[in-house]
Formats: sequence, C-alpha cells, structure tokens
Amino acid sequence: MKGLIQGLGVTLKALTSKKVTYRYPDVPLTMPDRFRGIQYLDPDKCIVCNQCARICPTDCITLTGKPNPDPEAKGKVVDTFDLNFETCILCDLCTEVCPTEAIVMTNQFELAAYSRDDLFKDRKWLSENTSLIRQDNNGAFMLPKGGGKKDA
Amino acid sequence: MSEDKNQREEKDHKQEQEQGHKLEQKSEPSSTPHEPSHEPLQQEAISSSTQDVHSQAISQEEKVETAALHETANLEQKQTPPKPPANATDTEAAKDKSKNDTKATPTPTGSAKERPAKPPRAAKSAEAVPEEPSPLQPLLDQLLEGIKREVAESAVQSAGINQKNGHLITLVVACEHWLRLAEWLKHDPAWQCNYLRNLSGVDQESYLEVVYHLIGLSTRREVAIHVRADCDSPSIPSVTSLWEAANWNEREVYDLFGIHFSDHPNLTRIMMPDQWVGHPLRKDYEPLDSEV
Amino acid sequence: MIRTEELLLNVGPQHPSTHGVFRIIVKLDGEVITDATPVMGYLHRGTEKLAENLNYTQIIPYTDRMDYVSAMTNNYVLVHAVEKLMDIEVPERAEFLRLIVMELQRVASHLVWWGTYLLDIGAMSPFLYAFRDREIIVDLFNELCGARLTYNYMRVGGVKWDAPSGWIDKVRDFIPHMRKRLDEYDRLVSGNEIFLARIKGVGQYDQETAINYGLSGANLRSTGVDWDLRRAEPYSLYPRFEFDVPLGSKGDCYDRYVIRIQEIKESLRILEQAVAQFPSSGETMGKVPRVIRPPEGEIYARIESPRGEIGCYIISKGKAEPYRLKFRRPSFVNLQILPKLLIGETMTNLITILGGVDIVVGEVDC
Amino acid sequence: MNELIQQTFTWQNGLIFLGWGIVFLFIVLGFVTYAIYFERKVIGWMQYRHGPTRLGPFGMFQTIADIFKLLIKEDTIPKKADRALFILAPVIAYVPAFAVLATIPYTSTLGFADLNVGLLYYAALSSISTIGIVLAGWASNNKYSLLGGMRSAAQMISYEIPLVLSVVGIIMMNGSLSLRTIVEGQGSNFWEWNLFPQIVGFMVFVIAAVSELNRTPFDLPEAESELVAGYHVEYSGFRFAFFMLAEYVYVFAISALTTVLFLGGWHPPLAALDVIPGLLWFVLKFSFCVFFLFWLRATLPRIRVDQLMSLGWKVLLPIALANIFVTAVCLEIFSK
Repeated sequence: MKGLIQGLGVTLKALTSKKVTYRYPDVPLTMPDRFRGIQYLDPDKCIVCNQCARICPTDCITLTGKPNPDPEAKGKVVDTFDLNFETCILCDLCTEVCPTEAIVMTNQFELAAYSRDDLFKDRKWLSENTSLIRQDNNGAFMLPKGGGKKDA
Repeated sequence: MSEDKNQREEKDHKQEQEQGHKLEQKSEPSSTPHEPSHEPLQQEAISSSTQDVHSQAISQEEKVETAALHETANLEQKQTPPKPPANATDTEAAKDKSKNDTKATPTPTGSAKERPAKPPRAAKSAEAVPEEPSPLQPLLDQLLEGIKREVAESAVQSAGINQKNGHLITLVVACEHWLRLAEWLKHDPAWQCNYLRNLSGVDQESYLEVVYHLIGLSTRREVAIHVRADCDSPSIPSVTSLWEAANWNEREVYDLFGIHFSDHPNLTRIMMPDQWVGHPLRKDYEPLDSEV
Repeated sequence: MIRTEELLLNVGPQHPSTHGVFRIIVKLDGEVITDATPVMGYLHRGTEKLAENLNYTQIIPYTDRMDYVSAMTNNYVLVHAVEKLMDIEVPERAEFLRLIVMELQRVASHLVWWGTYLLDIGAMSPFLYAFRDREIIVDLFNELCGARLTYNYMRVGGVKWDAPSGWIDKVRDFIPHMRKRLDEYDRLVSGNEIFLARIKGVGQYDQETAINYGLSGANLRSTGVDWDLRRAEPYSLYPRFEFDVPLGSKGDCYDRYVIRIQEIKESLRILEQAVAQFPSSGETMGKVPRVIRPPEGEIYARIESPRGEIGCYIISKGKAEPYRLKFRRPSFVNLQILPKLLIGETMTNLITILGGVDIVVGEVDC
Repeated sequence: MNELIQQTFTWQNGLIFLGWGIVFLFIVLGFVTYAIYFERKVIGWMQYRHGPTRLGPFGMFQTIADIFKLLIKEDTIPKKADRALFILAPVIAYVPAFAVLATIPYTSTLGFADLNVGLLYYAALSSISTIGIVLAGWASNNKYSLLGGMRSAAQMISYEIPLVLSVVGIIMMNGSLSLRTIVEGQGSNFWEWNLFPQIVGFMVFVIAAVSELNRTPFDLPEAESELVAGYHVEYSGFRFAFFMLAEYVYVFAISALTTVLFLGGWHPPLAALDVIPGLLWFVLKFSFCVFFLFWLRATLPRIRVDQLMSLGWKVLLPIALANIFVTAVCLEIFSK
C-alpha cells in the first residue's frame, strides 16, 4: 500500500504545481538560431557550382545556370532553382557545402501544404522566404569557401 | 566532399577552388592516378547494375566525376601509397599500431583489445615500414593448427589479421567444412565462441559470401569468418542449431541475398513481402521503379 | 460435442503498444498464448541498399532514421567505423562533444522507454512526466545542431557544430534537475505494488539463453552477464570516466526495469565528469581529406546504444561509397527471444514483455 | 414526493413523476458532461498540462462539443455483427445505470423513492449492465471486443459479491436495507458516521466499487494498451456515447452510494455546522468521491486479469466475511 499512497502523493503535488505546456498555436514558438527549417536562397550569391545538388542525399535540388548577362563578369548566374520539398529531409548538407552561402536554412518550421504541388518550391519562392533567416551558418565547422563573405 | 580543414586561410581557398574548377573540365580518366584499376571496375558495376532509365545513369556519372574532382583538390593529403590490391581477407595495413595486446590472458581489467583512447599518436611516419607482425600472430597460428587437427586439412582457405579492426582474426572457410568448424569454435575450451554478434551477407559479384563475427564472452576472443557460396545455387549450412541468434539473421540474408541456408528451422522471407520477386541487396538487382 | 477452437489474433501492425509498425500473430487459448509469430518489414526502407550509392556524408542522415529514438549513437557508430578504417584522429573537444551528446541521448532514450513502458502497463501520467524531462534534452540538441530528432550532427573526423555559448552550463544545470526528477519517478512508480506485481517474474530467461540468442544491452545484463561495450571494449573517451555497469540477476522484466533506471543515473554521472573535464577550446574537426575515401578493407565497429550493441560493418573498395554497409541492429536481434518468451503467457504479459525488451521498429526493419 | 407515491396512481401523478424524472435526467446528464470535463482537467493538471482550454471559457464547452460530435457522427454497425444485439447492448448497459439512482436520498426531504430494500435494489440493477457489456463484446464480432467482453463479465461477477458483502455490516448495524434509515442512523458528527466502525467494510467497498466501474486499477475490459478499446471498439456515434454515459452515471451512482452509506449522507461533519443545508454537505462529500476516482485513474497502473481474480476471490471476499462476523460479535456484546 505504501507505494500506492506515495504515487498518489506525487500526482497530488503535481496537481498544484506549475504547468510545462506552452500554448503553441496562440503564442508563436521561437526556435533556437541553428534550427533547420525550410531553405532561403539568395540568387545573386549562387555561382551554380551544383555542389548542393550533388550532396543532397535525396536528390531534391535541381538547378540550371545561364551565362552571365554582363559580358566582363565570368562564371554563371542561377536561372532556375527547384527544391522538391516532398523528399527534402532538412539534413542541412546543402547549406554546408555551399561555397558562397547562397542557400541558407531559416527557422521557419510551419511547412505543411494543402496540395503536393505547393511543395515544389521554385527560385522565386525560396528567395522571398526571408523570415527568420539563420545567422550562424556552420560557424565553427569551416571557413566560408569561395566568394561569399560571412556577412551575417 | 563536404569537410575542409579550417586552419587553411581564405586566400589559399579561393586559389585552390579555381584549380578545382579547372580540373573539372579535364577528361576524367587522367585525374585519378590513385586507383585506375578500380575506376573502370566500379564504372561497369554502376552501369551494369542500373541499366535502366538514362537519367539514373547520368546522376551516377556525375557522382563518380565529382568524386574525382575533389580527389585531386588535396593531393598532399594522400598518406598511404596506393595499397596493394589485397582482397578483403588479408588487409595487412601498412601502419603498425602501438597496442598493448594481451589477447591470450583474458584479464577483466585491461581487456585484451582495449585500445587506449587516442594515445598521442607519433607523427605519421613515412610509409612502407615493413608491416610488423601483429601480436595475435601466434594465436592465429594456434587456431589454424587446431582447425587442421579438428576439422579438416583444407577447411581454411586463407587467414589474416585485420589490423584496423583491433586485430580481428579473419578466416575464409569453405562452406562444406563450415558447420564442423563452427561446432569446434563453440565447444573448444580455448575459444568458447558462444556469442554470435553479427551475421552479414555480402555480394562480391563473382561469389556470394556470409560473414560471421563471433566472440567468446568469457575468453574475450573474437574471430570473423567469411563463408563463400557460388553465385548460381548459393547454399550454406545453417548454424541456428549452435547460436539461436542466427535464426532471423539468416532469414534476412536469405531474403535480401537469396543464399539458401540448409536445415534452417523456417527459411522464409523476413523483410520483404512474401510474394516478392528477386533479392534486393544483390548487386545485379533491378529496382522495381527506376527513378528511385 | 462442444469443440473449442484457438483464437487467432493479430496484435496487428497498427496497435497502440507495439512501439511502431510491428505485428505479432498470436494463437490464443482463452487468454493464454499458445503460439506467437512476429511479422516485420513494414518499415523496411532498404537503408543498406541506398547506402551503396551514397557517399559517407550522405549516409549519416539515413542513420538518424534507423533508431529514431537515439539517433546520436547511430551517427557515432557509422562515423566511428569510417574513422577506424581511415585512422583519422578526432580532436579532444570533438570527442568530448560526441560523448556528452551520446550520454544525453541515452538518458532521453531511456526516458522514452520508461514513459511508454508505464503507458503499456496502464499508468497514464508517467508518460507525460518522462516527456517533460526529455523535452529539456531535446531543446539542448535543438540549440546544438538545429534538429529535435534527426540530428545529422556527427561528421567523419569530428562534429559539425561547436557548442554554442552557455550550452555546457545548461547541460551542467540539467544533471541535478534530472536527479531530482528521478527520485520523483521512483516515488511515483518504482514502489507501486500493482506495478511491481505486473513486472516481477515476467518474461524470465537465464544466462545461457540470453547469450545464445545474442541479446545485448539491458536484456543481456539483466541475467548477470557483465557485457557493456563502454566497459568491455572501450571506445571514445569512456576509459577516462568511472561509472559502473548495473547488472541484474533473474533476467525478468523487473531486473531490466531497474537496470535501465540505474543506467540513467550512471549516464548522469558520466555527464557530470565529462562536463567537468570539458576542454575550453580546441577544434571540432580533425584532419580529414575533402573526399572521404576509406582505403580498401573491412571493419566491424560496435558501440553501446541504449538498446544494446549497435554495429556497423563496412566493406570498402577504396571508393567514396561503401561497397557493403551492414548495420547490426540491437532491436532486431533482441526481438528474436520474444516468441520463445510468449508461449504460455497471457495477452497482458505479451505487452509487458514486448515493452521490457524495448525495441524501436525503425531499427528492427532498418 | 413521498406523499404523492402513497396516493393512488392517477394520470396526473404519473405525469408529475415523469416530469420529475426528466428533470432529474437532465441533472444527471449535466453532471456527466461536467464530470468528463472535470476529469480531463484534473488528470491534465496532475500531468503538468492544462487539459481542455480552447472551447469556451477554460474549455467549458469541450464536452458539449464532444457529445454534439458523437450525435452527428455516423453510427456504423459492422456488417457481420449481430444487429439486434448490437443495438440492444448499449440500452441494456445504460438503463440500469440510470434506474439505480431512484433510491438514493439526497437530503432528509429530497429524494425519489424510499424503498425499504434500497440497497438490494441497487445491487440487483447494477449487475444487469454487465449483461449489456458482455452483449456488446459478443455482438460486435470483433476478437478484441470479445476478449474485452469476457474479461468484464469475469471481473464484474467476481467483484459483485465483495461489494454487497462489505455493506452487510452496515445493514446489521442499522437493521434495515433502506438507504434513508441508514443515513438517519448516522449521527451528525463525523465520528458517528458508518465510516469508522466499518472501516474494513469501507476499504473492501471502495476496491470493489472501483472494479465495478471498470476504472483504472481494474480497467481491464477497455484496456486501451492491450485490447485497443475493449468491448466498445466497434461502436461509434451515439451508441458509443451511451457507453460513456453509462460509465459516468455509474460514477455518479457509486459516489452517491459511498456518501450515503459511509460518509453520512447529508449530515455535517460537526454538529455545530448544522446551519449549512444538508444538500451542500452531500454534494461536497460526493465530489470528493468523484475526485478520488479521477485521482486513481491518473496514478495507478492496470492490474492483470489473474491477479484481479485472485484479489477478488481470495482477498476481498474473506475480508468482507470476516468483517460481517466481527460486526455481528460487536453488536452482540455492545447491544446488551
């Protein structure tokens, strides 16, 4: 009997103690800075090196480049950048390998969509997804490679 | 290809990055001096195993090509000279490890294969130091005579010590002697391998193989045994009678590789639906829908 | 003539307490089970086949999804295998971060087990208590590597992220808090006579059967076999910390329960020492070639995950992708003893024994 | 109400009874709605969370919304189920639960019928609902619900006997089965309640009552972690609501019965507090019993079937018999 009464005592004490749940839909939930939400693309930083498309384990990034419009600058400019969010597992490998930090994760985690084709994010959508961009991109992991300076 | 050393300055980065780009355009074969022999082999393996829709082949090509691209980026990182094309069994690694191996005496405290955690390693010595015979060599010889005595003369096709894996004794055994050897290993007082820790099937393209990792919990002696079966009618005697742990593992190997285990209690598919056709983990398995 | 038939019952793939998509076909004679055949493969995603076309960095996100309750130990076993194959030396700070993160993961995994085990036995509240405390650990991981369940945190040669400022202090504060909570759990459940009556002497097996069935983790140690890989085959920095390995004697559900609760306490002890000796500075990434290309050879690395010995057997042919990658999953091997234990038990004990073995179906089907 | 019962039964009286019956039905339905809400809040608080808070102030309308949902939901009947029994089962389970409330005296004046065999009436009717549950288990042609039905049959039968025997002590002390006289037999000071002389009977009564309700330490018939939902797994829509209603009306009945038998009905704990009306005391004691049932549900794990049986037959029954024997001996000695 002693164990039962002890157990009842614990729940009684819990009855009056402070609750731990937070009111998510009403109160917005803030995620820590390193949280991996949906990506944000900064098109002019992208040098179309295809690293992200190669590293992606589920091959959900497809991008095409076109030669740079103004003649003296060399290299390519990104034309279309499609991210198939159906298979993306938010593993953050693409932002890791991107030399110019063109693609960066945001803290946006409300990712549900009403139809499957909303899940095919194109370049326009990704570049407008500027809310809660992640600042600390692979900070300690590696120095930013290539042109992009760490402007964050 | 995503790691990089962080002590390199940015400038050197940029310059090396350009160099990486230039190489990309170069034709692929010349850029990997490292293993020319393996590249074509691996090439056919990929194309033969996925002779389906063209897009799949392209992404394979790309993967191989980018691997080559990064490979050349840091040539001086190459520590080990091109390894002798040893097959999987005797991987006498060039490096010798300082190890206080007291394998024979199963002292509970300093357990035999306890490698001190990350002792400050001497700077990587220049290579091609003659591979110092590992301390387990006597134990291996003792095991081999035991097998010759107990099991059969030609039971062990080749034996070696896997330096990297904590000096794991690795044997390649003919499948007709395997059951007899297994019984001996389990009941021999010196070995008493009573714990089957891992059983994995391997498709080596020219033959199918099952790898058993055994360890004696009391004697702390570990051994890895490769048992080969030919490709067309692979059949290996089942060891479920000795180790119950083998039951489902063998069913999984049968399910994914098609290796038949003779006198197994109930050899049926365990992972795949029962009416599944083909054995998925084989190299020559055509995936059901191609763009996966 | 009255003919009694046996009832064939599907403790089906969709059942509240099979810890995932897992099915047992049970022949019932009244309430007593006469035959049980588990059926699995519902969650088989072919990780080993996919791994043959992915390089090592791309496989790491797949390991998170194997034992999704303790993703860190899956990461570590793959990364540890590749490092042993390539003789890469991991810097001190990275190894410390890995160890702290793995021990936190062990506490979180045991909390999930404890909550769901009590829920299987019928008590509703412990589940909420367990998840309230696990939330703290999951938030720590969220701050460290940006994800709550599938971390993808470890890389060959080190870890991806360094600890953010103040993270180590949060881990330090978590330890006393968790100890206080463990006492609360003991008061709530461990002394409860109904609970003890439900698990004492249920699902009992001796040492021979445990070793013969290749069990590992708390299932093996509950019969008294002293085989904890952190102690028997030390890896990472475990030799530097002292902790003891709880052992059972009778090998029934009660022993497994006590061992796992004791293991949480031991993990907290290790965490305490690890946080104390945490190096203030240092790299988090060792010298690693740009393309991870292990030399030719094979390796079987194994570590102690909360469910037992998780092993990663890699055969590499010198390319960036493994030629063959096989995971030795503890849940898959520990599950083999279930049919043997269930014969003669009642339906209620089926759930208790299944909960006691502590399986995660993502790992069973891999 | 009493003098109306004594008069000859005319149409007019019949309508009055019907009227009062419907009023009381709504009171009980109101209680059930807010008992469900109160239970979810209490169990929520005990688990460090808030329980329903979104519908209405503090989530008051949550249960109303639930009942409304159950009303609208489609009432599926499994194809192979035994239709007649399937439809009949909830009725058999619910009707005795509501009928049992007729004999419970709420205050010295307020109360429905005052049968002189009130307690026997209660015990007889409450065992009929067992048939309803077994019928539901069998008729829905589902293995899980069959198991649930069989378990509940075994459980209820084996706990009916200790429940009744544990109360025999009180009957012997008061000399009558009528609940009103039992309450009047208890004084207005708490030490004069039946609780203390019959403490052993009280313990056996509480355990048997909780098992009679199929509630937590003994909630085997609908053990959600094993039998998914036990006997009402195939029920949906309003029929499912009937079973929930039956369960919570029994909570009402058992708590009322405990208050009447052991906690001195409408008597205040101290004679001085007489100024507060008896009904308030009744409601206070009643809600403590209801809270205790919810408290048990939040804390205790479930007992196994064979342990349940052995507890019922080998432990509770002998203790109840011993209690009767001891009460008889004490009555003999002290009554002289």
